[in-house]
Amino acid sequence: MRIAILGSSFEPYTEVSAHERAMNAAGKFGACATFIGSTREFNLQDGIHALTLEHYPGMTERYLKLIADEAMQRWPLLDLLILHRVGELHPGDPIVAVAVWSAHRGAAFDSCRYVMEELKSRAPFWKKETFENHASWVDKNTEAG
Amino acid sequence: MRIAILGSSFEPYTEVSAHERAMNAAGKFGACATFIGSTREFNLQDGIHALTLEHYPGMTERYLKLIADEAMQRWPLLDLLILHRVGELHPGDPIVAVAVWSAHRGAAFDSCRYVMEELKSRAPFWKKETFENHASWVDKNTEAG
Amino acid sequence: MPISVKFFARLRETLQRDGATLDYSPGMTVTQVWQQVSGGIDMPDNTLMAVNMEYVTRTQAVRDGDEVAFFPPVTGG
Amino acid sequence: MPISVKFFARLRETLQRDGATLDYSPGMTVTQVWQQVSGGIDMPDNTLMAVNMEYVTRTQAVRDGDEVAFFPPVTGG
Repeated sequence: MRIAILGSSFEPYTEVSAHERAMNAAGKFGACATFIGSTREFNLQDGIHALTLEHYPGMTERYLKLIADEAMQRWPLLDLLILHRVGELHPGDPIVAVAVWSAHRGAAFDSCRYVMEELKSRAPFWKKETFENHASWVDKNTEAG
Repeated sequence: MRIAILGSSFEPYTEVSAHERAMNAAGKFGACATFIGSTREFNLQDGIHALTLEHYPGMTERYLKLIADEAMQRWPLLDLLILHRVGELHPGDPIVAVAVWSAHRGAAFDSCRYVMEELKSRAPFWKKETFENHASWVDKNTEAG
Repeated sequence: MPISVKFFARLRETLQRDGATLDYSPGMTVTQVWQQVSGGIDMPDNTLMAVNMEYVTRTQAVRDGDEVAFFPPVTGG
Repeated sequence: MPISVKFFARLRETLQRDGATLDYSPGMTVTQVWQQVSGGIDMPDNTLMAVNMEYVTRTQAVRDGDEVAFFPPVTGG
Protein backbone atom coordinates (compact mmCIF):
# COMPACT_ATOMS: atom_id res chain seq x y z
CA MET A 1 0.00 0.00 0.00
CA ARG A 2 1.27 3.45 -0.87
CA ILE A 3 -0.25 6.72 0.32
CA ALA A 4 1.52 9.95 -0.51
CA ILE A 5 0.87 13.67 -0.44
CA LEU A 6 2.85 15.29 -3.22
CA GLY A 7 4.07 18.87 -3.32
CA SER A 8 4.83 18.92 -7.02
CA SER A 9 3.38 17.73 -10.31
CA PHE A 10 3.10 13.99 -10.95
CA GLU A 11 2.24 11.76 -13.89
CA PRO A 12 -0.50 9.45 -12.54
CA TYR A 13 -0.23 6.61 -15.06
CA THR A 14 3.53 6.40 -14.58
CA GLU A 15 2.96 6.13 -10.83
CA VAL A 16 0.20 3.51 -11.12
CA SER A 17 2.27 1.49 -13.55
CA ALA A 18 5.40 1.69 -11.36
CA HIS A 19 3.43 0.67 -8.28
CA GLU A 20 1.92 -2.29 -10.13
CA ARG A 21 5.37 -3.51 -11.21
CA ALA A 22 6.70 -3.09 -7.67
CA MET A 23 3.79 -5.18 -6.34
CA ASN A 24 5.29 -8.07 -8.27
CA ALA A 25 1.88 -9.74 -8.31
CA ALA A 26 1.28 -10.29 -12.04
CA GLY A 27 -1.20 -13.15 -12.44
CA LYS A 28 -2.67 -12.62 -8.94
CA PHE A 29 -5.00 -9.76 -9.85
CA GLY A 30 -7.56 -9.73 -12.63
CA ALA A 31 -8.77 -6.19 -12.10
CA CYS A 32 -7.33 -2.75 -11.52
CA ALA A 33 -9.69 0.21 -11.20
CA THR A 34 -8.18 3.67 -11.27
CA PHE A 35 -9.56 7.14 -10.74
CA ILE A 36 -7.62 10.26 -11.68
CA GLY A 37 -8.98 13.67 -10.70
CA SER A 38 -7.56 16.65 -12.59
CA THR A 39 -7.74 20.42 -12.34
CA ARG A 40 -10.47 21.87 -14.55
CA GLU A 41 -10.39 25.38 -16.00
CA PHE A 42 -14.00 25.73 -14.78
CA ASN A 43 -16.01 24.83 -11.68
CA LEU A 44 -19.00 26.95 -10.70
CA GLN A 45 -17.32 29.72 -12.75
CA ASP A 46 -15.18 29.65 -15.88
CA GLY A 47 -11.66 31.01 -16.09
CA ILE A 48 -9.80 29.24 -13.29
CA HIS A 49 -6.13 30.20 -13.55
CA ALA A 50 -4.85 28.22 -10.61
CA LEU A 51 -5.99 25.99 -7.79
CA THR A 52 -4.28 26.02 -4.40
CA LEU A 53 -4.59 22.88 -2.31
CA GLU A 54 -4.12 23.28 1.44
CA HIS A 55 -4.05 20.34 3.84
CA TYR A 56 -3.64 19.53 7.52
CA PRO A 57 -0.26 17.77 7.69
CA GLY A 58 -0.52 14.67 9.84
CA MET A 59 -4.29 14.47 9.96
CA THR A 60 -4.55 14.13 6.18
CA GLU A 61 -2.14 11.18 6.09
CA ARG A 62 -3.94 9.66 9.06
CA TYR A 63 -7.35 9.78 7.37
CA LEU A 64 -6.08 8.57 4.01
CA LYS A 65 -4.58 5.58 5.81
CA LEU A 66 -7.82 5.01 7.72
CA ILE A 67 -9.88 5.07 4.50
CA ALA A 68 -7.41 2.76 2.75
CA ASP A 69 -7.55 0.32 5.69
CA GLU A 70 -11.36 0.39 5.62
CA ALA A 71 -11.31 -0.47 1.90
CA MET A 72 -8.81 -3.29 2.42
CA GLN A 73 -10.99 -4.74 5.18
CA ARG A 74 -14.25 -4.41 3.30
CA TRP A 75 -13.13 -5.86 -0.05
CA PRO A 76 -10.62 -8.58 -0.99
CA LEU A 77 -7.97 -6.23 -2.39
CA LEU A 78 -4.39 -7.08 -3.23
CA ASP A 79 -3.13 -3.53 -3.03
CA LEU A 80 -4.11 0.11 -3.06
CA LEU A 81 -2.46 3.38 -4.09
CA ILE A 82 -3.54 6.90 -3.12
CA LEU A 83 -1.66 9.99 -4.32
CA HIS A 84 -2.86 13.54 -3.68
CA ARG A 85 -1.36 16.89 -4.65
CA VAL A 86 -1.02 19.93 -2.44
CA GLY A 87 0.29 23.39 -3.34
CA GLU A 88 -0.41 25.38 -6.50
CA LEU A 89 -1.93 23.54 -9.46
CA HIS A 90 -2.95 24.68 -12.93
CA PRO A 91 -5.68 23.48 -15.31
CA GLY A 92 -4.82 19.99 -16.54
CA ASP A 93 -2.66 19.12 -13.51
CA PRO A 94 -3.59 15.86 -11.78
CA ILE A 95 -4.94 16.35 -8.24
CA VAL A 96 -5.61 12.82 -7.08
CA ALA A 97 -4.94 9.25 -8.19
CA VAL A 98 -6.55 6.21 -6.61
CA ALA A 99 -5.79 2.72 -7.88
CA VAL A 100 -6.95 -0.61 -6.45
CA TRP A 101 -6.01 -4.14 -7.45
CA SER A 102 -8.25 -7.16 -6.88
CA ALA A 103 -8.92 -10.62 -8.26
CA HIS A 104 -12.34 -9.51 -9.55
CA ARG A 105 -13.81 -6.38 -11.08
CA GLY A 106 -16.70 -5.85 -8.63
CA ALA A 107 -14.36 -5.33 -5.68
CA ALA A 108 -12.06 -3.13 -7.75
CA PHE A 109 -14.83 -0.80 -8.98
CA ASP A 110 -16.62 -0.59 -5.62
CA SER A 111 -13.52 -0.01 -3.51
CA CYS A 112 -12.06 2.60 -5.88
CA ARG A 113 -15.27 4.59 -5.69
CA TYR A 114 -15.47 4.12 -1.92
CA VAL A 115 -11.98 5.51 -1.43
CA MET A 116 -12.74 8.54 -3.62
CA GLU A 117 -16.03 9.37 -1.89
CA GLU A 118 -14.54 8.96 1.59
CA LEU A 119 -11.47 10.97 0.64
CA LYS A 120 -13.70 13.79 -0.61
CA SER A 121 -15.81 13.85 2.54
CA ARG A 122 -13.21 13.11 5.26
CA ALA A 123 -9.63 13.89 4.21
CA PRO A 124 -8.70 17.43 5.31
CA PHE A 125 -7.83 19.15 2.04
CA TRP A 126 -9.16 22.54 0.92
CA LYS A 127 -9.24 24.09 -2.54
CA LYS A 128 -8.94 27.75 -3.37
CA GLU A 129 -9.60 28.85 -6.94
CA THR A 130 -7.72 31.79 -8.45
CA PHE A 131 -9.41 33.67 -11.31
CA GLU A 132 -8.02 36.59 -13.28
CA ASN A 133 -8.90 39.20 -10.68
CA HIS A 134 -9.89 37.35 -7.54
CA ALA A 135 -9.54 34.15 -5.58
CA SER A 136 -12.12 32.21 -3.59
CA TRP A 137 -12.36 29.11 -1.45
CA VAL A 138 -14.40 26.18 -2.75
CA ASP A 139 -17.19 25.83 -0.20
CA LYS A 140 -18.11 22.22 -0.80
CA ASN A 141 -17.48 19.31 -3.10
CA THR A 142 -19.96 18.21 -5.73
CA GLU A 143 -22.18 15.29 -4.81
CA ALA A 144 -21.18 11.78 -5.81
CA GLY A 145 -23.93 11.51 -8.46
CA MET B 1 -12.92 7.83 -29.29
CA ARG B 2 -10.61 4.89 -29.86
CA ILE B 3 -11.68 1.25 -30.02
CA ALA B 4 -9.10 -1.35 -30.92
CA ILE B 5 -8.70 -5.10 -30.90
CA LEU B 6 -5.04 -5.91 -30.39
CA GLY B 7 -3.26 -9.06 -31.50
CA SER B 8 -0.20 -8.56 -29.34
CA SER B 9 0.74 -7.44 -25.84
CA PHE B 10 0.07 -3.82 -24.81
CA GLU B 11 0.94 -1.60 -21.87
CA PRO B 12 -2.44 -0.18 -20.77
CA TYR B 13 -1.22 2.88 -18.84
CA THR B 14 1.00 3.95 -21.73
CA GLU B 15 -2.03 3.69 -24.04
CA VAL B 16 -4.36 5.59 -21.70
CA SER B 17 -1.77 8.28 -21.15
CA ALA B 18 -1.04 8.64 -24.89
CA HIS B 19 -4.75 8.84 -25.68
CA GLU B 20 -5.24 11.50 -23.02
CA ARG B 21 -2.43 13.63 -24.46
CA ALA B 22 -3.82 13.20 -27.98
CA MET B 23 -7.26 14.39 -26.76
CA ASN B 24 -5.60 17.74 -26.10
CA ALA B 25 -8.34 18.52 -23.59
CA ALA B 26 -6.34 19.27 -20.43
CA GLY B 27 -8.47 21.46 -18.16
CA LYS B 28 -11.75 20.27 -19.75
CA PHE B 29 -12.03 17.01 -17.79
CA GLY B 30 -11.90 16.65 -14.02
CA ALA B 31 -12.25 12.88 -13.94
CA CYS B 32 -10.82 9.84 -15.67
CA ALA B 33 -11.94 6.38 -14.59
CA THR B 34 -10.01 3.41 -15.90
CA PHE B 35 -10.47 -0.32 -15.68
CA ILE B 36 -7.73 -2.77 -16.62
CA GLY B 37 -8.50 -6.48 -16.75
CA SER B 38 -5.53 -8.84 -16.64
CA THR B 39 -4.91 -12.55 -17.07
CA ARG B 40 -4.94 -14.39 -13.75
CA GLU B 41 -3.05 -17.61 -13.09
CA PHE B 42 -6.27 -18.95 -11.55
CA ASN B 43 -9.99 -18.87 -12.35
CA LEU B 44 -12.20 -21.76 -11.25
CA GLN B 45 -8.98 -23.81 -11.16
CA ASP B 46 -5.40 -22.90 -10.33
CA GLY B 47 -2.48 -23.34 -12.70
CA ILE B 48 -3.54 -21.46 -15.83
CA HIS B 49 -0.59 -21.47 -18.24
CA ALA B 50 -2.19 -19.54 -21.05
CA LEU B 51 -5.45 -17.93 -22.11
CA THR B 52 -6.55 -17.89 -25.72
CA LEU B 53 -8.95 -15.15 -26.72
CA GLU B 54 -11.08 -15.77 -29.80
CA HIS B 55 -13.38 -13.15 -31.30
CA TYR B 56 -15.80 -12.62 -34.18
CA PRO B 57 -14.02 -10.11 -36.42
CA GLY B 58 -16.40 -7.39 -37.52
CA MET B 59 -19.15 -8.14 -35.01
CA THR B 60 -16.83 -7.50 -32.06
CA GLU B 61 -15.84 -4.07 -33.35
CA ARG B 62 -19.48 -3.32 -34.14
CA TYR B 63 -20.64 -4.11 -30.60
CA LEU B 64 -17.77 -2.31 -28.89
CA LYS B 65 -18.68 0.78 -30.93
CA LEU B 66 -22.37 0.36 -30.06
CA ILE B 67 -21.58 0.09 -26.32
CA ALA B 68 -19.25 3.11 -26.52
CA ASP B 69 -21.93 5.15 -28.30
CA GLU B 70 -24.50 4.17 -25.67
CA ALA B 71 -22.14 5.37 -22.92
CA MET B 72 -21.46 8.65 -24.74
CA GLN B 73 -25.21 9.26 -25.11
CA ARG B 74 -26.08 8.32 -21.56
CA TRP B 75 -23.37 10.31 -19.75
CA PRO B 76 -21.66 13.63 -20.51
CA LEU B 77 -18.31 12.16 -21.51
CA LEU B 78 -15.47 13.92 -23.27
CA ASP B 79 -13.88 10.78 -24.61
CA LEU B 80 -13.64 7.03 -24.28
CA LEU B 81 -11.02 4.38 -24.99
CA ILE B 82 -11.56 0.62 -25.30
CA LEU B 83 -8.70 -1.79 -26.00
CA HIS B 84 -9.09 -5.57 -25.99
CA ARG B 85 -6.59 -8.34 -26.64
CA VAL B 86 -7.12 -11.41 -28.78
CA GLY B 87 -4.75 -14.34 -29.36
CA GLU B 88 -2.61 -16.11 -26.78
CA LEU B 89 -2.09 -14.42 -23.41
CA HIS B 90 -0.16 -15.43 -20.30
CA PRO B 91 -0.71 -14.70 -16.59
CA GLY B 92 -0.13 -11.01 -15.96
CA ASP B 93 -0.92 -9.93 -19.53
CA PRO B 94 -3.53 -7.18 -19.83
CA ILE B 95 -6.75 -8.33 -21.54
CA VAL B 96 -8.86 -5.19 -21.60
CA ALA B 97 -8.50 -1.48 -20.90
CA VAL B 98 -11.45 0.90 -20.65
CA ALA B 99 -10.91 4.59 -19.90
CA VAL B 100 -13.49 7.38 -19.82
CA TRP B 101 -13.01 11.10 -19.38
CA SER B 102 -15.68 13.42 -17.99
CA ALA B 103 -16.03 16.74 -16.19
CA HIS B 104 -17.25 14.96 -13.04
CA ARG B 105 -16.46 11.73 -11.22
CA GLY B 106 -20.00 10.28 -11.08
CA ALA B 107 -20.28 10.07 -14.87
CA ALA B 108 -16.74 8.70 -15.16
CA PHE B 109 -17.25 5.90 -12.60
CA ASP B 110 -20.72 4.94 -13.84
CA SER B 111 -19.88 4.91 -17.53
CA CYS B 112 -16.62 2.98 -17.07
CA ARG B 113 -18.48 0.27 -15.22
CA TYR B 114 -21.32 0.28 -17.77
CA VAL B 115 -18.89 -0.25 -20.64
CA MET B 116 -17.18 -3.13 -18.83
CA GLU B 117 -20.43 -4.91 -17.93
CA GLU B 118 -21.88 -4.49 -21.43
CA LEU B 119 -18.61 -5.61 -23.02
CA LYS B 120 -18.62 -8.73 -20.88
CA SER B 121 -22.21 -9.60 -21.73
CA ARG B 122 -22.44 -8.54 -25.39
CA ALA B 123 -19.07 -8.32 -27.15
CA PRO B 124 -18.31 -11.62 -28.93
CA PHE B 125 -15.06 -12.75 -27.32
CA TRP B 126 -14.39 -16.23 -25.94
CA LYS B 127 -11.72 -17.39 -23.52
CA LYS B 128 -10.05 -20.78 -23.49
CA GLU B 129 -7.81 -21.65 -20.55
CA THR B 130 -4.78 -23.89 -21.01
CA PHE B 131 -3.54 -25.84 -17.99
CA GLU B 132 -0.53 -28.13 -17.80
CA ASN B 133 -2.28 -31.13 -19.33
CA HIS B 134 -5.55 -29.89 -20.76
CA ALA B 135 -7.41 -26.90 -22.10
CA SER B 136 -11.02 -25.84 -21.59
CA TRP B 137 -13.38 -23.11 -22.68
CA VAL B 138 -14.62 -20.66 -20.06
CA ASP B 139 -18.38 -21.25 -19.98
CA LYS B 140 -19.49 -17.94 -18.56
CA ASN B 141 -18.20 -14.73 -17.06
CA THR B 142 -18.39 -14.02 -13.35
CA GLU B 143 -21.27 -11.84 -12.22
CA ALA B 144 -20.75 -8.11 -11.84
CA GLY B 145 -20.91 -8.21 -8.01
CA MET C 1 -25.79 -15.63 -53.32
CA PRO C 2 -25.65 -18.34 -50.63
CA ILE C 3 -26.09 -17.88 -46.90
CA SER C 4 -22.78 -17.88 -45.08
CA VAL C 5 -22.68 -19.58 -41.66
CA LYS C 6 -20.04 -19.17 -38.95
CA PHE C 7 -19.32 -21.05 -35.74
CA PHE C 8 -17.12 -19.86 -32.89
CA ALA C 9 -15.32 -21.16 -29.83
CA ARG C 10 -16.67 -24.36 -28.23
CA LEU C 11 -19.36 -24.66 -30.90
CA ARG C 12 -16.72 -24.54 -33.64
CA GLU C 13 -14.90 -27.39 -31.92
CA THR C 14 -18.07 -29.43 -31.32
CA LEU C 15 -19.15 -29.15 -34.95
CA GLN C 16 -15.56 -29.53 -36.15
CA ARG C 17 -15.97 -26.73 -38.65
CA ASP C 18 -15.68 -22.98 -38.53
CA GLY C 19 -18.39 -22.31 -41.05
CA ALA C 20 -20.49 -23.45 -43.96
CA THR C 21 -22.52 -22.10 -46.83
CA LEU C 22 -26.02 -23.10 -47.83
CA ASP C 23 -28.56 -22.08 -50.43
CA TYR C 24 -31.34 -19.78 -49.37
CA SER C 25 -34.91 -20.95 -49.51
CA PRO C 26 -37.89 -18.63 -48.87
CA GLY C 27 -39.15 -18.42 -45.29
CA MET C 28 -35.95 -19.83 -43.82
CA THR C 29 -35.29 -19.05 -40.12
CA VAL C 30 -32.10 -19.10 -38.08
CA THR C 31 -33.19 -22.39 -36.50
CA GLN C 32 -33.58 -23.94 -39.95
CA VAL C 33 -30.13 -22.72 -40.92
CA TRP C 34 -28.72 -24.55 -37.87
CA GLN C 35 -30.60 -27.74 -38.75
CA GLN C 36 -29.18 -27.77 -42.26
CA VAL C 37 -25.54 -27.24 -41.30
CA SER C 38 -25.14 -28.86 -37.87
CA GLY C 39 -25.01 -32.50 -39.01
CA GLY C 40 -27.82 -33.57 -36.70
CA ILE C 41 -26.37 -32.06 -33.53
CA ASP C 42 -28.92 -30.31 -31.31
CA MET C 43 -28.34 -26.63 -30.71
CA PRO C 44 -27.15 -26.14 -27.10
CA ASP C 45 -29.69 -24.17 -25.05
CA ASN C 46 -27.33 -21.32 -24.31
CA THR C 47 -26.33 -20.77 -27.95
CA LEU C 48 -26.26 -17.15 -29.09
CA MET C 49 -26.91 -16.26 -32.70
CA ALA C 50 -26.40 -13.29 -34.96
CA VAL C 51 -27.53 -12.34 -38.45
CA ASN C 52 -25.23 -9.90 -40.23
CA MET C 53 -23.39 -9.32 -36.96
CA GLU C 54 -26.46 -8.40 -34.96
CA TYR C 55 -27.94 -10.55 -32.15
CA VAL C 56 -31.22 -12.26 -33.11
CA THR C 57 -33.50 -14.94 -31.70
CA ARG C 58 -34.02 -18.45 -33.09
CA THR C 59 -37.15 -17.53 -35.02
CA GLN C 60 -35.52 -14.68 -36.94
CA ALA C 61 -36.08 -14.99 -40.70
CA VAL C 62 -32.96 -14.89 -42.84
CA ARG C 63 -32.55 -13.40 -46.29
CA ASP C 64 -30.48 -14.49 -49.24
CA GLY C 65 -26.84 -13.56 -48.78
CA ASP C 66 -27.05 -13.13 -44.99
CA GLU C 67 -24.20 -14.04 -42.67
CA VAL C 68 -25.53 -16.22 -39.83
CA ALA C 69 -23.35 -16.96 -36.79
CA PHE C 70 -23.75 -19.37 -33.85
CA PHE C 71 -21.67 -19.17 -30.68
CA PRO C 72 -21.62 -19.91 -26.95
CA PRO C 73 -22.12 -17.25 -24.23
CA VAL C 74 -19.44 -14.60 -24.58
CA THR C 75 -16.60 -14.47 -22.05
CA GLY C 76 -14.49 -11.43 -22.91
CA GLY C 77 -13.18 -8.62 -20.72
CA MET D 1 1.80 21.86 28.49
CA PRO D 2 -0.59 24.24 26.72
CA ILE D 3 -3.34 23.33 24.25
CA SER D 4 -2.29 23.96 20.68
CA VAL D 5 -4.97 25.29 18.31
CA LYS D 6 -4.89 25.27 14.51
CA PHE D 7 -7.04 26.95 11.87
CA PHE D 8 -7.18 26.05 8.19
CA ALA D 9 -8.35 27.46 4.87
CA ARG D 10 -11.14 30.06 4.95
CA LEU D 11 -11.24 29.97 8.75
CA ARG D 12 -7.53 30.76 8.93
CA GLU D 13 -8.14 33.77 6.70
CA THR D 14 -11.24 34.91 8.64
CA LEU D 15 -9.43 34.74 11.96
CA GLN D 16 -6.21 36.08 10.42
CA ARG D 17 -4.13 33.54 12.26
CA ASP D 18 -3.10 29.96 11.61
CA GLY D 19 -3.08 28.92 15.23
CA ALA D 20 -2.84 29.78 18.87
CA THR D 21 -1.95 28.25 22.20
CA LEU D 22 -3.91 28.48 25.40
CA ASP D 23 -3.65 27.13 28.91
CA TYR D 24 -5.72 24.13 29.80
CA SER D 25 -8.39 24.40 32.47
CA PRO D 26 -10.31 21.39 33.80
CA GLY D 27 -13.60 20.54 32.05
CA MET D 28 -12.73 22.51 28.94
CA THR D 29 -14.60 21.57 25.73
CA VAL D 30 -13.79 22.21 22.07
CA THR D 31 -16.42 24.97 22.01
CA GLN D 32 -14.71 26.69 24.93
CA VAL D 33 -11.39 26.46 23.16
CA TRP D 34 -12.93 28.25 20.18
CA GLN D 35 -14.41 30.96 22.39
CA GLN D 36 -11.05 31.69 23.98
CA VAL D 37 -9.05 31.95 20.75
CA SER D 38 -11.51 33.29 18.14
CA GLY D 39 -11.52 36.93 19.24
CA GLY D 40 -15.30 37.09 19.59
CA ILE D 41 -16.09 35.67 16.14
CA ASP D 42 -18.95 33.13 16.10
CA MET D 43 -18.07 29.65 14.92
CA PRO D 44 -19.59 29.13 11.43
CA ASP D 45 -22.25 26.41 11.49
CA ASN D 46 -20.42 24.17 9.03
CA THR D 47 -17.13 24.22 10.97
CA LEU D 48 -15.42 20.87 11.39
CA MET D 49 -13.18 20.19 14.37
CA ALA D 50 -10.58 17.68 15.37
CA VAL D 51 -8.75 16.80 18.56
CA ASN D 52 -5.36 15.19 18.06
CA MET D 53 -6.19 14.77 14.35
CA GLU D 54 -9.45 12.93 14.92
CA TYR D 55 -12.89 14.38 14.12
CA VAL D 56 -14.92 15.32 17.20
CA THR D 57 -18.11 17.23 17.99
CA ARG D 58 -18.36 20.63 19.70
CA THR D 59 -18.98 19.17 23.15
CA GLN D 60 -15.85 17.01 23.14
CA ALA D 61 -13.75 17.51 26.28
CA VAL D 62 -10.11 18.39 25.73
CA ARG D 63 -7.11 17.37 27.79
CA ASP D 64 -3.95 19.22 28.61
CA GLY D 65 -1.51 19.17 25.70
CA ASP D 66 -4.16 18.34 23.06
CA GLU D 67 -4.00 19.68 19.53
CA VAL D 68 -7.37 21.19 18.59
CA ALA D 69 -8.12 22.13 14.97
CA PHE D 70 -10.98 24.07 13.34
CA PHE D 71 -11.65 24.08 9.62
CA PRO D 72 -14.35 24.44 6.95
CA PRO D 73 -15.89 21.48 5.04
CA VAL D 74 -13.15 19.61 3.21
CA THR D 75 -12.89 19.91 -0.57
CA GLY D 76 -10.11 17.60 -1.69
CA GLY D 77 -10.02 15.02 -4.44
